[in-house]
Parts: sequence; C-alpha cells; structure tokens
Amino acid sequence: MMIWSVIDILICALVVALAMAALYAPALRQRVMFFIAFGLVVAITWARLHAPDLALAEAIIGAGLTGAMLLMSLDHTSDMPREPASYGLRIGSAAMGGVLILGLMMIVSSLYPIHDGAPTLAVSQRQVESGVSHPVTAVLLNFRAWDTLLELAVLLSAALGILNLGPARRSCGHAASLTDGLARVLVPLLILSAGYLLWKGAFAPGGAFQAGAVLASAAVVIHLTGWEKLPRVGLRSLRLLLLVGPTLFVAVGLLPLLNGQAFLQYPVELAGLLILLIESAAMVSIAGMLTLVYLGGHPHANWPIELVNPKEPM
Amino acid sequence: MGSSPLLYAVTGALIFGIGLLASLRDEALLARIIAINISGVGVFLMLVSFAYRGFELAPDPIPHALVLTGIVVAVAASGLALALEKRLAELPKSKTHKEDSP
Amino acid sequence: MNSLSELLSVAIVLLAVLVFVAGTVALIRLPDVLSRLHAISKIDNLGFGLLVLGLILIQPAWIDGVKLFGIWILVLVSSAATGQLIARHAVREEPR
Amino acid sequence: MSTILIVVVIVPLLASLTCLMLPRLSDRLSLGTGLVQLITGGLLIQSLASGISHFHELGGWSPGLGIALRADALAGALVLLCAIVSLAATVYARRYFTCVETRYRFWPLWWLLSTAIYALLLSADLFNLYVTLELLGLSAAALCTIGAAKTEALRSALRYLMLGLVGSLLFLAGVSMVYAEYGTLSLMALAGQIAQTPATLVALLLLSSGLLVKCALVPLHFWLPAAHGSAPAPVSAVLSALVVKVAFYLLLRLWFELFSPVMTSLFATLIGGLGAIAVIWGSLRALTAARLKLLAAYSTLSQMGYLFVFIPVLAALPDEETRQLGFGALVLFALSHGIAKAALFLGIGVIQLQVGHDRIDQLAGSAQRFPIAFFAIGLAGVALVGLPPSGAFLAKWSLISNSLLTGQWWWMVVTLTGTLLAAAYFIRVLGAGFVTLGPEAPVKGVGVSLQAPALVLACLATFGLGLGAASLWDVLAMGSAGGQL
Amino acid sequence: MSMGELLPLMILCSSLIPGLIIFALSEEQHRLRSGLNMVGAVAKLLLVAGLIWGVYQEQVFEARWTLAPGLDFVLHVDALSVLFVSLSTLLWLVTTVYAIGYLEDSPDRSRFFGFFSLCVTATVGLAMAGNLFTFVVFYEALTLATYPLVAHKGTPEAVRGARIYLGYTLAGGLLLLIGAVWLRTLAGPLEFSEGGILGDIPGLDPDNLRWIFLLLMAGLGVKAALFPLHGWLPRAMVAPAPVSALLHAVAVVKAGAFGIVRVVYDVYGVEFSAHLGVLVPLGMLAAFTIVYGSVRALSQDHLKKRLAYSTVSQVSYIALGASILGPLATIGGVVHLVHQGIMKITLFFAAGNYAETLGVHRVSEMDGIGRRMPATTLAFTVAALGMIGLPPVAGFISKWYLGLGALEASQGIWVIPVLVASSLLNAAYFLPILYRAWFMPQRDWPRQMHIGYRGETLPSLQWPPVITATLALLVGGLAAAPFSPLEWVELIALREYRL
Repeated sequence: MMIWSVIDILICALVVALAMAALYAPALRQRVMFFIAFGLVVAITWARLHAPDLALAEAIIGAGLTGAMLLMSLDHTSDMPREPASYGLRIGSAAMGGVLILGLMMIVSSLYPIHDGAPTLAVSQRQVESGVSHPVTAVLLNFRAWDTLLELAVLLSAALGILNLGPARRSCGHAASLTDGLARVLVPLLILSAGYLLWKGAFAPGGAFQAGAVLASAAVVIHLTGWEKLPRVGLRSLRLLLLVGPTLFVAVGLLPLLNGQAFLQYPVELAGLLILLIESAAMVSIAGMLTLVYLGGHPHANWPIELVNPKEPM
Repeated sequence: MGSSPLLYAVTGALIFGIGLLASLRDEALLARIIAINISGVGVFLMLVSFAYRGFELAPDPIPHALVLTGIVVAVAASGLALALEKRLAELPKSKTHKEDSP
Repeated sequence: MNSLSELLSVAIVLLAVLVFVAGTVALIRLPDVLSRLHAISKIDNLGFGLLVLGLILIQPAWIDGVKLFGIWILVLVSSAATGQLIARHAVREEPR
Repeated sequence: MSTILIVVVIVPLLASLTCLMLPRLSDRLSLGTGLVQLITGGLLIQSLASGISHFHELGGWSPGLGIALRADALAGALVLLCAIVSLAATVYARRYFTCVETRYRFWPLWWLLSTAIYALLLSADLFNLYVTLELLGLSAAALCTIGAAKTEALRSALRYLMLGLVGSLLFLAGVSMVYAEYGTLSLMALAGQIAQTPATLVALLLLSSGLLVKCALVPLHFWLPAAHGSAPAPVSAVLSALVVKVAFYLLLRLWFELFSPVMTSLFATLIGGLGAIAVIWGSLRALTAARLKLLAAYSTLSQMGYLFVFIPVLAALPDEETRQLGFGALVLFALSHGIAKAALFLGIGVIQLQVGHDRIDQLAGSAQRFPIAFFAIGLAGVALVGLPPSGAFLAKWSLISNSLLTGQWWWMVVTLTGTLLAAAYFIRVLGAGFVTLGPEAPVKGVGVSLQAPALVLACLATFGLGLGAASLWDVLAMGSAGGQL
Repeated sequence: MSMGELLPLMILCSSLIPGLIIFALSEEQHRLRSGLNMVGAVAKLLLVAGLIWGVYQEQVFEARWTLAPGLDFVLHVDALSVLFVSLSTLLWLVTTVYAIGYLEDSPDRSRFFGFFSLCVTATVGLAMAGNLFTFVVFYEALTLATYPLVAHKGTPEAVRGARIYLGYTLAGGLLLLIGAVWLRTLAGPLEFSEGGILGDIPGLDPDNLRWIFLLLMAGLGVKAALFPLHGWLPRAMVAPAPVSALLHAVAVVKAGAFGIVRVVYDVYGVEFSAHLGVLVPLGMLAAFTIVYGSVRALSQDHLKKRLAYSTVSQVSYIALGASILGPLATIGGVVHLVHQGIMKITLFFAAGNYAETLGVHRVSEMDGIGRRMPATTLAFTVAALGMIGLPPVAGFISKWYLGLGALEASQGIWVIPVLVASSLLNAAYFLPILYRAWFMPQRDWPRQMHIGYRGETLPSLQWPPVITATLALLVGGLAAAPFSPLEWVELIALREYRL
C-alpha cells in the first residue's frame, strides 16, 4: 500500500504546483494553459478518490469548456501590465494569507477520522426505492432533486443573462480543410457518446450533466471549424431548447402533488423511467445552456455594438 | 489507510486559501476567474476527501452529488462573468469616470 | 509479478516512460517551433502507444483492451490535427 | 406536509419558464404571478399566526437524506415582504421599460430572482442554501445589465458578480466543514448537535464571512453603491430591499438557531461595532452623494448597519420574553426598511425616467412635476429615517430601550447619530426638490400608474407597518417553530 | 366604540380627512378646496364644543390602540388638553379664512392646504395625547407636517430656512425621544395623570430623573424656543403669513410650551420636580429668555422678525409659570398660553395684511399706515397693548397672576423685576411702531393692491385680525365669566394641585 501514498503525494504536489502556476504565471496566456492542465490533473484526483462521475465532469466542464471559454476570451482581454503592489504590501498579505491557510489546514486535519455518517447507510438502504442503481445519480435526481432543479435554474439564469449581452463570439472562420475532416469525424462521435453517457447514468457514472457537456463540446467543435452551412437555430427553438429541461423537471415534480404526495416524490415503480425522462430533457437543455455560456452572447443578435436600443432608459 | 484522504483534504484547503487570496487581488478579470475556479476546486477537493471511505468501501455519494452541482454552477458563473467582460471590452471606451461624478 | 504477461507489460511501460522523458527533454532543448512540435507528436503516438500496449496486456477483459486501443486512436487523430494546425500557423508567422 | 410552501416557491419558477416560452403573454402573466404570490404570502402568514408550523419534505425523503422546506414566523414575514415589494416592482416595471423587447428579456430573469429569494427563505438545508445564494447572485447580476446598460452598469454588475462568487465560495467551504464534522446538512438536525469545537468555530467564520460579503457589511461593502446605483430602478429596488435582507435573514438563522452555543458575546459586539461603523459611514457618504440612486444605495448600507446593531443588544438581553420582543423589533425594522427603500428607488426611477438624470443638485421643480412620486420619496424618507408614523420608529424605540435596559448605551448613541445623519441627507433631497422652477419650465406630467407603486409602498411602510405592527409581534410569538427565534 | 372613544378620533379625523382629500384635488378646484377647509374647521369647532361640555361633566374620553407590546397609542382628554384643543381649533378656523384670502392665486395651494390640515391634526393630536409615547409621535409628526409649509414658497431662502427649522426640531425631537425611552425603561408606561406619576414610583434614582428632565426640557425647549434653542424661529419667518401666524404663534411654539407644562405637571408632578430641584434652573432659563427675546426684538427692523423675537420671549412666560411652585403661578402660565396665542396671531395677521396689501415689510416703512388701513392697525394696536400688559386686554391677566404666584411662592424677589423689565421692553419695541403707524404722515406705499371693494383690503384678509383682537379684549375683560379661559385654567390648577 506504500505505493499508493507515493502516488497520492505526487498528485497533490502536482495539483498545488499547477495551481500556483495558474495563479502567478506572468502572462495571461500562460495562466490559461496552466489552468487547463490543472483541470486535467484534478480530474485524475477525482478518479483516485473514487469519484468517477466527478472525473468525467471535471474533464469535460472544468478543464474542457471553461478552458475553451478562457482561450476564446483571451483575444479581447488586453494583458494590462499591472504594476505590482508595493513590496511590503505583497509580503504582508502573503504572510497573513499563509497563516490563515495554515490554520485552515490544521483545522481540516482535526476533522479526521471522519465518522462514517448516517447518510451513506441511508442512501444504500433506500437505494432500491430511488429507481436507479448508481448512488450518485440517485442522490442527484431523487434524494436531492430540488438541488438539481435549482442548479438548472442557475444555468438558465446565466444563459438568459448572456442572451441579452450583445452578439455571440464570431466563429473562427474556415481554419483548414483538415479541421473539417476532423469535425466531421468528431461531432457524430461526441453525440453518440453523449447518448451513451446519458443512458449509462442510471447504473454507472454518467448522467445528464456529463452528457449535456459532451453535446456542448460538440457545439464548440462546430463553432471552431466555422461551419456556416449548418441550419441556423431559430430564436424560438433556442428558447424551447433552454426550456424543455427545467419545465419537464417541474412538471414531473408537480405530478405527485395531485394525489397528496410531496413535491418531486416519484412513484416508486415509475422512478427509473421518470428519471431517464428528466435526464434526457435536462441533457438537451444543459447542452443548449453550456453552448450559450461558451458563445458568450446571443447567436442571432446582429446589434451593432453601440446601438443597444438607446431609447431604453438605463 | 486513513492517511491519504487527509492529504487530499489538506491540499484542498491549501488550494482554497491560495485561490481565494489570488481572487481578491486587483487583476485582469480572466486571472480572477481562474483564481475563483481554482479555489472552488479546492473546496470540492475537501468535500470529496471527506466522502472517501477507504480502498474497499464505496464512498459516500452525497458529497459527490454536491460537487457535481458545484462544478456546473462554477462554469455558469464563469461564463456569465466572461460574457460581461466581453461586452465591456466591446462598448466604446467612455471616459473612465469615478462612480460619483455625474 | 509472477506471470509472463505482467513482466512484459512492466517492461513496455518502462519503455514508454523513457520515450516520454526523451520527448520532454527534446521539447525543452530544441530551438524552433517545428522541431519541438515534432517532439510533442512523437510522445503522443509512440510513447502513448507503448503505454496503451503495456496496459492492454494486463487487462482481465479483452473489451477493456479494445477501449484502450480506441483511446489511443483518438489521441493519435487529435494530436496529428493540432500538430498540423500549429505547424500551419508557425509557417505563416515565420517571417516574424 | 403543507403544499403552500411549494406554491410559494414553484409559482415564480413556472412564471419564469412560461414568460420565456410565450413572451407576448409575459406582461399579463407577471401581474398575475405577483398577485398570486401576495395572496399566498398572506395565507402563509395567517396560518403561521394561528400556530400551524409549515414543513415539507421534498421527494418524501426524511431530512437526513432529502431536502426539506420549512417556514416559521421569521421566514413567513420575509416572504410577505418579498411578495409585496416584488408585486409593486412588477407593476412598476411594466411601465418603466418602454421597449417591448427589453421587457421580454426582463421577465424570465425577474421571476428567477424571485424564485431564488423564496427558495432561500424556505429552504432548511445548508447546501441548498448555497445553490439558492448562487442563483440569487447570478440572476441579480444578469438583471443589472437589462436595458441600455452603460459601461458603469456593466462594470458594477461584474464586480457584484465576482464578489458574489467569492461570498458563495466562502459559504460552500463552511458548508463542507459542517458536513464533515456533523455528517448532515439539514438545519433542523444540526440545530441540536452543534458543539463548541475549533472546527465549528472556523465553519461559523467561513459561513458568516460568505454571507457578510453578500449583505455588504462595512469592510466588504464597496460593491453595493455602484451596483445598486447603476441598475435599472425596479432591479435596484429589489436588490436593496430584498437581496441584501435575505442574506441577513440567513445570518440570523445561523447565528441564533444553529450556532447559538458558539455565538460568544465578543463576536456579537464585534458585529455590532461593524454595524455601527456602517451606519455612520453610510450616512456620511449619502450626505455627499451626487446622484439620488447613489444616495439611496449608501442609505441601504447605513440601514443594514442598524440590523447588525440589533445583534449585540439581542444577545445581551437576559430573559426570553424581552428577547422575543426585541426580535420582533428587528423583523419590523427589516420589513419597514425593505418596503420604504423599494418605494424610494421606484420614486427615483420616475424622476430619472422623465428628467434623464438623477443628479440631486438639478432636481429643482420635481415636487411640481411629479407630485405623487416626490410625495412618495418624502414619505419613504420618513420611514427610512425612522420618524413617528413609521414602523421603523417603533423598532428604533425598542432598540433604544433595549440598549438602555442591557446597559449598552453606546448603541443608543449610534442609533441617534445615524437617525440625525439620515434626516440630514433626506432634508437635502427634499430641499432640492422643493425649489420651484420658473414658470417657463415644461411641466411634462407622468403616468399615474408609474408613480402609484412607489406611493402605495411608501404609505405601507409608514402607516401600514406603523399602526399594524402589534399584529407582527403576535405572529412572531405564535409562529416561532424551530429554535428559540 | 362608545362616545367616549369616538369623539377624540372624530376630532382628529375632522381635519385629517379633508386634508387627505385636498391633497388629491388639482389646483383649479379652489372652490371645492376652500369649501372642504371651511367644513372641516367648523365641524371640528362643533365637536370641540361637545368635548368641552363633556369634560365639564367629568365624562372620560379615551381611545386606546396598542401599537406594540408595552407601547400604547392613547388619546385621553383632560382639562388641560381641552384648553389647547379649543384654542388651536378656534384659531385654525380664523387662519383658514385668512389663508384662503392670502393665497388667492398663488401656485401649489392643494399641497399647502393639505399639509396645513395635517399640521392642525398633529397639534390637536398632541393636545389629546394620553401618554408620553403618543405625545412624542405627534410631536415628530408636527415637525414633518410643518416643513413643507415653511418651504412652501420654494425660493432658496425659504428652503434654507426650512432646512434650519427641520434641523433644530428633528434634533429636539430626538432628545425628547431619548428622554422618553429612558424614562419608559425606568418607570414603565407613562400615562399622564393629574399631579404626576413619578412621585409615587419607588426606587427611582434622582440623578437619572434629573438627566431625563434635562433631556425632556431640551427636546421641548427647541419648539418652545427657550434661549439656546430658539435660532430657528426668526429664520422660519420666510414662510407665508398664515403659516407664521398659526404655526409660529400658536401650533409649533405652543406645542413646546404645552409639552413643558405636561411634563412638569402630569409626568413629574410639580411638588416632586420642586423636590428634585429642577424647577429653579428652568425658571432661570425662562426668565433669561424673556429678557433676551425682548432685547433682540428691539433691534429688529423687519416687522415679522421683531414679532418672532417677541414670541420667543412671550412663550417663556409659560415656562416661567410652570417653574414656580404654586397654583396662582400655574394659572398665570397656562392662561398665558391662550392669551398669547390670540394676541400674537392678531399681530401676525396684521403684519401679513401690511405685506400683502401695501408690500410693507419693515417697521421703518410703516409710518402713517394707520390712516391707510385703520381697521388692521387698530387690531394691531389692541394686541400690542395686550402684549405690553395693559389692563383691558388679556395679556395683563396672565402677567398679574404670574406676579401673584411668584409672591405666593416667595420667589418674588427675582420674578417681579423680570416681569416689570419685560413689560417695559415690550413697550419699548411696540410703542414706536404704534407711534409711527398713527402719528407719522402717510408716505407712498411700495405696492398698491387694487381691490374692487372700497375697503382697505380683501374682506377675508381684513376681518380675521379684527375678530381675534375683539376676542383678546373679550377674554381680557370678561375673565370672570363662567366659560372664560381663566375659569377653565383655575379648574385645571385645582385638579393639578389636588386641592
């Protein structure tokens, strides 16, 4: 077992090193690169800590999508040379920060050993009633379904916020015929694996969020290769795309209220089917929302930059 | 066997602290978003390490669901912040005036 | 560490590590973009290929072996594409 | 298993989704939703007053596993406050945003913000509170940029968003510490178990600092004036009246229900001290603010300071009975500030809409041109300064008498200087407004329905809460399920 | 809701409801507005008459409303409150007539009359307040209602004057608030009761009570224009004449004086406060203010400012009366509350007439005004003589009783000279005006208001001063009549001293 502790130390050292690099590298461009690498190493950490769902999510969303967004927004953020704060201030804040972090680390270590709390037992006992065999999906979509619904609302609010922030990023134009070929291979593969991830979520790591993110990455690939001939997604269908996930989730949640049960209390025998239904709708919406989050603006808005309905009061 | 999750928890706390400190520094927005994401990962690392039940036992699923939700929320927030930044960069550079002046 | 296949896989993985190290050293030492690009893509196809081969040997179920092989193909495709794009960009920027 | 809680939370979410789906219906739909929320809030308060405590386990799982919604008197009172203010702001927003396209984009985000507020008020699960805080921060930041957002509005929305993220992160770190130590996230289960250990103290500090960022207590307040000052009027009304107050509600929940054994008097005095600085500093900045909205935002800073001054006084109160009364005064002050501040912002919005700017020194003649709006601003000023007819006066009366009772007379001095300064900056506004324009100035009237919400809210803050305050105390006394709130 | 509870509320609403309706009226509906005003005023007068009759029959009038646990909103009518209510109601009727005439075609009249009625509601409410909490509520409400009136003209000086006024009165209100809250925490609910309540509450630390008394007096002193706190009164003269007439001669200033009388008699109890030794400093301060006010009035050329300083000194008579232990001094002080109101309002009416009709603002421009406006100047003369203290007019009676009271309480040695000195000073600043008005040749007036009617000015401007002047004469002459203010004050003193 000694080998495992060596690997743990290695991973932790790598994670901390990459974090420091991502925070304190001189140029913004380098920081983004280090951040993407940091995301991948964190994905490995989740795998090491027996959290495959999180490894998937971190790889796709943490490193992939966030990294892509940061790269895309690199071009319009000027690398303003920040004059470093006075030497004393930097030393002072570093020292004070160091003390705080050390204190936090000691406190965290004082929490161990973690007593095996009641929840793990409760989840495994009630697992069979949840309709899915994979515990994380059970917690996510049944036991704590209210969190997931609100999370969809968070995504929706981010997407809506972005929708009225002016036009989306221009696609990068026709880079090379090679990328067309690559995209023509990748996109169907991504869509296929998204479906697989969604369906597998019931009994193995996977589920709506990972699948939605994979679909969004397909959209990123399309945006990068600048495919103009794709049918333009109409505004109405874009709204519908964003809506189908949360609306279905709320509808399914409200049904049990009719016969006197609690909100989001799926009938036990139908639970598996309902969860799959919710997950597929959620996948579509999440894909739409994450794509919008990546595009950073309204795909159809052709507002000239200054003209943003000026007669509208502030 | 209990040693390894402690190591991850402590690393998580370290990263959370460093990320938070960096996010409070007055820098380009991109740098601050990276800092916030990193400190978010730090907290998630603490959460997941609390859920680890050793090599044989299955870990506690609840923190995993929480962290999954956290990751998605983090990307939504970063996306909105970047979109705001893009919009700010596009708008014509009006004279940067103090908030109080008319 | 008893059966033959485990011994063989350890040897191959060691070889792969060697290639990784060589590639990284080359990346740091070599002067211009194109040759460093060459080092990177060497790591992806040769080093990673050896690693995958080593792992396939010790996989209990053969389906996992196929999956690993699939992963290798994907890495190959993506590294070739990115290598080509970076090279195109480097050539256009050459007179800089 | 009371379904009224579900109605309170789900109706705005459904409204947001339908407004997104059918934009043409969104105006009428929003009005309907606002009314439904008001009625539901009223029913909730009424049932709480008759002693029924509301509880709803989502998904039918016991709180150890699933999440529960819970409403006690404090939550019920704030739900009613939110219902009233958001109805008024909804009616106002229908007239404020003249361009239809902006309204179609405004409504979905508006109702998402309301969902976040109601979900946060009723939730009884720590992580769920994190998610609702995040939803609150994001939708509020998104709303700040509605309409023709100038660079200043965008920059302050961005700063607001970033600080909101930092605050949520601190809160999440606290949540993870609590979960590690006690193994459960449900507030009810935690209420009994919290013990005095170093890890719990650090968790309390993390949770509190996260929330203090959100309700802009002095050291962490610099984002508030810009954000509230440059957002459109209905948004800044809800931001100042509700969002800041909801974060304070969470702090109350944590300090008095969960972490009461850990809550030392030193901590309470420190908080009170910061509150006192906020009161004085906010009022001083409001005195010198150039624009009306900035003045209102700084006044929010100082009024929030009062809420924190209540904390040490309540903590030091000896017996249970006076503590309950003191707590009623705190809630009354929060309610009356919420409603009055919303009235003030809506009134300022009217002036800004017509005159195009809200600089205080060029407000001449506004008393003539928008009499209703200016009267509403004056009345709201009465409630904000805490003069007799308003509920705030009763609350300040009880705060002063409690601070004298507990011998901490310095809180009384802070309250009085704060009241005087508040009176000073309101005189400045009223004075500027009363100056009459020459006869030749074009007296362009304004639609009544744009000025009506401000007036209704202002009257509610002064006369409604002033005279009806006694009933609030018996609701609090009857309905305080859970914890010794 | 028995008659006992309903009547105080009806009195309040009789000016509140017209006020609120008037707010909603547009500018053009001036006939409806004046009608509403008059109806409200007359209705209030009738209700007050009923009230006087009821209180005379020892009937209890009280309306109670719990605002918060331990804090009750009480309207309780006793003899003292009837006196002040009847005074302000009567004078409100006369001032409304005057204001309608004065603001003939000026802008923003709906706003003016709306706040005007609110202000009277606050004054009447203050008079009928049953406990210190309600008193503070109405005290602050009065401040708020009067601010827009003072700033009515909208000129920069008006707004500045109003700002200073609000600054003083709000600060005073806060001091009163602290005193009230502190007393409330020490002594429980402070229901006003004849003879004071603090006397028989055991275990109250005298030092605290002295501090509280100081706070209360400071708070009330602002409105009662005691020496250091009187600064706002002269500056608030920028307000239109009806405002300075009703408010700064009757409502606001009297509210302060009434408050002092309430606190001394019905909260502390006059014996207990004498025992505490707080009355003598109050008396000293009042005496100094009397002299100071008169001296300052001498040097004022602006007519309304001179009247303002004279108000400062006259109101302190009431405080002086309250601070001398003895029924006669109390009678003198309290009855002066009524007399001074009637006389001072006449003076302000006359000043308003001069300004409105002839554009005369300064004393130096007033020579020969008697011939041009005989009726108004006659009223002015009667009131001025009353202020000096000559027998037939009401002023003499209160000064007479004050002197007797001081002798009876053996504090005559310093009170009598003060009274004599102030009378001489009054003469010194009123007689030259009278001499200039009657015996100097007429000069060309700055502005001639052209009026169709052959009288000297508008009827609605001319009659109010004459009415109040005759009232002052009647009250002075028939002091011994059954329902005269003097008789009523003797009834009050009787109850206060539990004789």
